[in-house]
Amino acid sequence: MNTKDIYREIINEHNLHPSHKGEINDPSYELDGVNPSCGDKIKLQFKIDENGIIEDAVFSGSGCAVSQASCDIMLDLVIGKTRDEAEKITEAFMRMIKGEASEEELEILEEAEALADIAHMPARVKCAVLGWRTMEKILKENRRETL
Amino acid sequence: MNTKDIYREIINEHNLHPSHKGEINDPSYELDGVNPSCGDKIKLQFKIDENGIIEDAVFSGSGCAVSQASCDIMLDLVIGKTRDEAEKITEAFMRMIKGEASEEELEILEEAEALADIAHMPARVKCAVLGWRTMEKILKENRRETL
Amino acid sequence: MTNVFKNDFEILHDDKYIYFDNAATTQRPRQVINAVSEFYRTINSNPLRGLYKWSVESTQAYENSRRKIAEFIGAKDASEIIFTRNSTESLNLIAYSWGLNNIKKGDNITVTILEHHSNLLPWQMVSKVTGASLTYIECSPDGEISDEEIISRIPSNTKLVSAAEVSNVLGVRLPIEKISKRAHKVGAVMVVDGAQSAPHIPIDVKALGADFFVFSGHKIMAPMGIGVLYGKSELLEAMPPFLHGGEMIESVSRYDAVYAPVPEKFEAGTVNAAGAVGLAAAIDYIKSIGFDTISQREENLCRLLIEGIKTIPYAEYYGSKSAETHSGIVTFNIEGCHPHDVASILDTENICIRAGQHCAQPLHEHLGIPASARASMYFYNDESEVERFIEALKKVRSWLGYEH
Amino acid sequence: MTNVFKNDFEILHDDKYIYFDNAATTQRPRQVINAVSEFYRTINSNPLRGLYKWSVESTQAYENSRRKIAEFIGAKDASEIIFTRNSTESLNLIAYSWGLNNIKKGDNITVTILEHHSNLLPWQMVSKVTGASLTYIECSPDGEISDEEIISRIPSNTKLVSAAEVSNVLGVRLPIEKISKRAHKVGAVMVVDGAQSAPHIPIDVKALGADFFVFSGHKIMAPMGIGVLYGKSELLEAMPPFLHGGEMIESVSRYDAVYAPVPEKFEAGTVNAAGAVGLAAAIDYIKSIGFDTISQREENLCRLLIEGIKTIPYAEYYGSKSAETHSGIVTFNIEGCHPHDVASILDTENICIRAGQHCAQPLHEHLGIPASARASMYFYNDESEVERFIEALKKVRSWLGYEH
Ligand SMILES: Cc1ncc(COP(=O)(O)O)c(C=O)c1O
Ligand SMILES: Cc1ncc(COP(=O)(O)O)c(C=O)c1O
Repeated sequence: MNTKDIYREIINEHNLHPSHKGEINDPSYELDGVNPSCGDKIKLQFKIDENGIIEDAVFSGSGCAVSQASCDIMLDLVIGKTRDEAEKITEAFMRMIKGEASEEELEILEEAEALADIAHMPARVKCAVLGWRTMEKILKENRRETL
Repeated sequence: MNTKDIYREIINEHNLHPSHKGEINDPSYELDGVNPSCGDKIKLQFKIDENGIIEDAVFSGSGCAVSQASCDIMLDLVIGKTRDEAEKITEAFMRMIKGEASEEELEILEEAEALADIAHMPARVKCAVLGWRTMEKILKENRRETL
Repeated sequence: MTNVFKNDFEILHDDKYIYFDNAATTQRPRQVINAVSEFYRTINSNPLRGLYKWSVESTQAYENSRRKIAEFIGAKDASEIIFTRNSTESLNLIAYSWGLNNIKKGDNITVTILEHHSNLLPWQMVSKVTGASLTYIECSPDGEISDEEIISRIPSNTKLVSAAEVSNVLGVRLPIEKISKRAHKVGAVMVVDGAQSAPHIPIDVKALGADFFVFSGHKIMAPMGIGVLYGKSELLEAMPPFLHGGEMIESVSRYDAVYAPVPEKFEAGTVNAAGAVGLAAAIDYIKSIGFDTISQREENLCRLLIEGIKTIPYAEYYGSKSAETHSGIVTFNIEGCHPHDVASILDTENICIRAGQHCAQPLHEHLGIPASARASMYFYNDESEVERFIEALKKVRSWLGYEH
Repeated sequence: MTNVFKNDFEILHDDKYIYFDNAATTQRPRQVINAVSEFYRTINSNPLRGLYKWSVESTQAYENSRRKIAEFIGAKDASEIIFTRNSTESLNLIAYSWGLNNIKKGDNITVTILEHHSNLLPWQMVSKVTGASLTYIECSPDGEISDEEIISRIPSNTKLVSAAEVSNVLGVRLPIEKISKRAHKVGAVMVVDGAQSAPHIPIDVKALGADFFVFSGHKIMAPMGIGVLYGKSELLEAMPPFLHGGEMIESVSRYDAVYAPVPEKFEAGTVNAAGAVGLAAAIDYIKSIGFDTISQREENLCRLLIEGIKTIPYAEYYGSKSAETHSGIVTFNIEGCHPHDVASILDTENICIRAGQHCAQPLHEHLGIPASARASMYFYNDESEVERFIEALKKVRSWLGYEH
C-alpha cells in the first residue's frame, strides 16, 4: 500500500473519529508516552479487572495521525483481552513493524496489520509504536500513576 | 634550479664543509634556535664590537643540510657587517623566501640568493630560515645568554 | 528542464522531485563533486608535513581554501580560519576552549530564543559546568528582537553572547550588529552562528562585530564533513587547544607538549583536505552565481509561496509578513494536520520538506506551536516548483481525511 | 602498467610516481570516489530526521555503513559504532567523555612509548586535568614489549590503558591481547588505536579485548573526514555526550536537555553521510582484495626493501629484522644525511616518503634518533617500485655531496 492509501484506508478514520479517545475516571493504570522528536504526547488509561482482563482503555493527548490512529487501533484490539494476550499482540506488532512477523502473528493483529507498510516510512515508525510502547510499559511494569 | 642542483651547487658544500661551524669562547651574544618539526637545533654565537660591527660569528648544533648550509651562508654574509646591515640582509632573505624580494634585495643577498628556489619546497622553508630567525632575534632583542 | 540554475545539479535534473529542504542541507553542483574527486585522482596525500610534490600540492590546495574562506567572510588573516566538521563542532570548540576557560560562576551567557540546538546546548553545558547564568533574548511572534530586549538581556556581567545571524525556522535575520555592539559594551565576546546566513548573504565578520563566526560547508553546497570556525587572532592565540593529537604540536615530550601556532593548534589529526578543496569550489560557485541573484530568486520564491499559502484555508505561516526577510525559508502549519503527516503526504508527491521542531524546541515553545512544517528553498528552485508545492498543499487536508 | 592492483587507483597510473607514504594516508580506489559522488548525485540529503525518500535513503545508506563497520571489526551491535572525523577525534572523545569523568587523582593511565601523538596528548591532557599519573610501557629497540613491562607498567591503580595495535614508525604489532588482559585484571578500560592496524589485518575487537577501538577512514582507502570510534555498549551508554548540538537529543528545554540513546548521543550536528558511504565502499573494497593478499604483498615488499637497504652502506633500518612484522612500514636513516634531505632528494626522483618524527617524538627519543625517514607501502605498491626506490636510495649520499 502506498502512503496515501494507508492514510485513506486506515489512518484518517481512526485519527479523525477515534473510538477510544477520552478519559476515564477510575483507571487501574495510567501512563504518559512521549515521542520527543515530533512532540507527540499520549496518555493511556487502562482498567484491568482482578482476572487480568482489560475492561476498558482510552487514550488522550495530541500527535500526528499515525500515532493517534495506531493507538486507537491498538485499543480496539486489546479491550476485552487479557493482559497476556495484549502482550502477545504487542510483540506481534513490534515484529511486524520491523518486517519480521510470522503469518500467525499478522493474523492476530487484525486491522493493525494495515500499518505494516509504515515500515517503509522509517521516520514514522516511532509515531506508529508510541502507543504500543506505552501500553507495553503498563503491562510489563504494572505501573500505577493513579489507582 | 631544481632541488638536486640546489644541493649540488650550494647546499652540499656548506653543509659538509662549513666555514663558520664551531664555538667561540667570548661571544657577545648567544642564542639557540629550534625547528621542532624536524628536530633541528642550532646555536649561534656572535661577537659584536662597540661600533656594532659583527667581528665574528659561528654556529653549532645538528640539523638538515638546508638549515646548516643556510646558516653558514648567512654568517659568510654578515661577518664584518654592522648590526644594521645584517638586519637589512635578513629582511631581504625573508622576503626572498616568500618570493617577494626586489632586484636590489636579491643583490645584497649574494650567494644566499641561490636559496631562492627553496620557496618551491615549502616544507623546507622552515629549515632554510632557522638560522636567520635566530640571528634576527639576536639583533633585535640584543639578548645576552652569556657575555 | 528550463531552469538553468539546475544545470550543474544532477540530482535536480529529474523534475519529478521538488527539493525544499535546503536549510537542512543544500545540493552540491558538479563543480564541487568534481573538485573533490579531482583531488583524490591527482594530488591526494596527507598535507602539512609532506616533503614531496603531492603533499606540497595538497598543502597548497588546503591553504588556498583557507585563504579563500578568509576573504569570503572578511577575516583579517587566513590564520583566523579553523577547519572543523560543521557548525556544531565549531560552536563546541568555542564552548570548550574559550567558554570553560573564561566564564565562571557569577558570569552570564546570553543567547536568543531563536537558536538552533547546536548554538544552545554548548552554552547550557558551559553554564552547567561553570555555574554561569544563561539568559534568553526573546523575540516577537514574527521573529523581531527589540532594542530593549538586547539591552536588558545582556547585563553587565555577560561574558559571551551567541546568536544566529539567520533563524533556521523563521528565516529572519537577527539584528546582529546591535547585539554585538551591546555585547562589546559590556565586555562580552560575540559569537555569530552563520549556518543559515552564509549560504544566502555576503558575510563581513568585521561589520557584524563577530569575535567568532561559524558556518557549515554542507549548507553552502560544499561536501559534508567540513565546517569553519572563524576567530579573532588575539582570541584564538590565547585559547588552549581543544582536540589533542598529531599536527597541532611543535614538540612533544613524555609528559608535556608545546602547541603549534594557530590555526594548526586547533586542527588535530589528519585534516579533511578534500573537504576543504570542496568548500573552496563551493565558494567559487556561490560567487559565480552571486548573492544578488541568490536573494532575488529566494525573495521571489518566498513571495510566491507565502501568497500561495495565504490562499489555502486552514494554512498559516510563521515569521515576518514580508518575503525579503525569509532567506528562502517558509515555516507553516495546516490546521488539524500534524506536520509529520503533511510531510509524509507531500513525500508521496515527491516533495521534500522537513517537519518537526527543526532542532529549535525552545523557539517552538515560545511561539506556542508543538511542531511545524518547513519549506526551505535555494536559488536553484523555481516558480513551477512553488506552484506544484502549493497545489499539493491545497489537497493535504483532503488526503488526511477532511472534507475541506 | 602491469600491476593490476593499481587498476582502480587513477592517481597511481602515472608510473612516474612511487607513493610510499601510505601510513600517512592511503590512496582511494575509484569505487570509493564514485560511491561518494553517487551519493551526492542521487540521494543527497540530511539523514536521520527526514520524512521523504532521499532522506530515508540517506539514512539507510548511513546506517548500512555503520552495520558494515560493526561487522568489519566484530562489534556486537551497530550502535557501538560512532562516526567521528578521524582517529584523533575518536581518542579525544574517549578522553573527554570517559577519561575526565572516570579518572581522578591517585589513578594511573598507561600508554606505550610507541604511541602516535594522537594517542598520547589526549592522555597527557587527562593526566594534567585530573592529576592522575601517566606511565609508559617501554619497548626494546626492535619494538618488542616484554611481559614484565606489561605487568609492571600497569599497576593496580590503573584506570585506562591505551595502545596502538600497530606502530606507525616500526610497523610492529603490539601484544594487545596481553596488554588488555592485564588492563582488565586491574579493572582498567582498554583503548586500542587501530589507525595502523585496520588497513592491514582483520580486526576482532572481542579477541583484542578492546573496550574502545578507533580507526581513520583515510588510512583505509576511505575519504578524508570520516573516522570511527567503537565502544562497548555499557561504556558508551554510561558516558556523557562530548559535542552538544542538533541530532543528539531527545528533547531540549531552555535550561536542560535529554540526550538521545547511543550512537546518536555522540554524533552532534549534521553527520558526514557521504563520508560514511565512502567508508562502506572502502570496506567492501578491502574485503574484495582480502587481508591475506594484502599481508602477503606487504610482506614481500618489506622483505625486498629491507634486503635492499641492507646492501646500502651507511643505511640502517629500525624495528624487527623480520619482514612479516612491518605492516608495510620500513623506517630508516642514512648516515650523515638528515631524513628531510633524503626525502627532498627522493622527491626529485618522484618518490614520496615521509621524514621527521612521524608524530612519535617520545619513541624517537627512546630509540635515540633525532628523526627518521619512512617508506610505507600498501598492497598496490610493487616490486619494481621497491627496486627503483632502492636504486635511488643508493645514490642519496652522493647527491648530498658524499664521495661514497
Ligand atoms: C598509530 C596512529 N594513531 C593515530 C593516528 C592519527 O590518525 P588521524 O590523523 O587520522 O586522526 C595515526 C596517523 O596519523 C597513527 O598512525
Ligand atoms: C542556525 C543553525 N545553526 C547551527 C546548525 C548546525 O549545523 P550543523 O548541523 O552543520 O553542525 C544549523 C543546521 O543544522 C542551523 O540551521
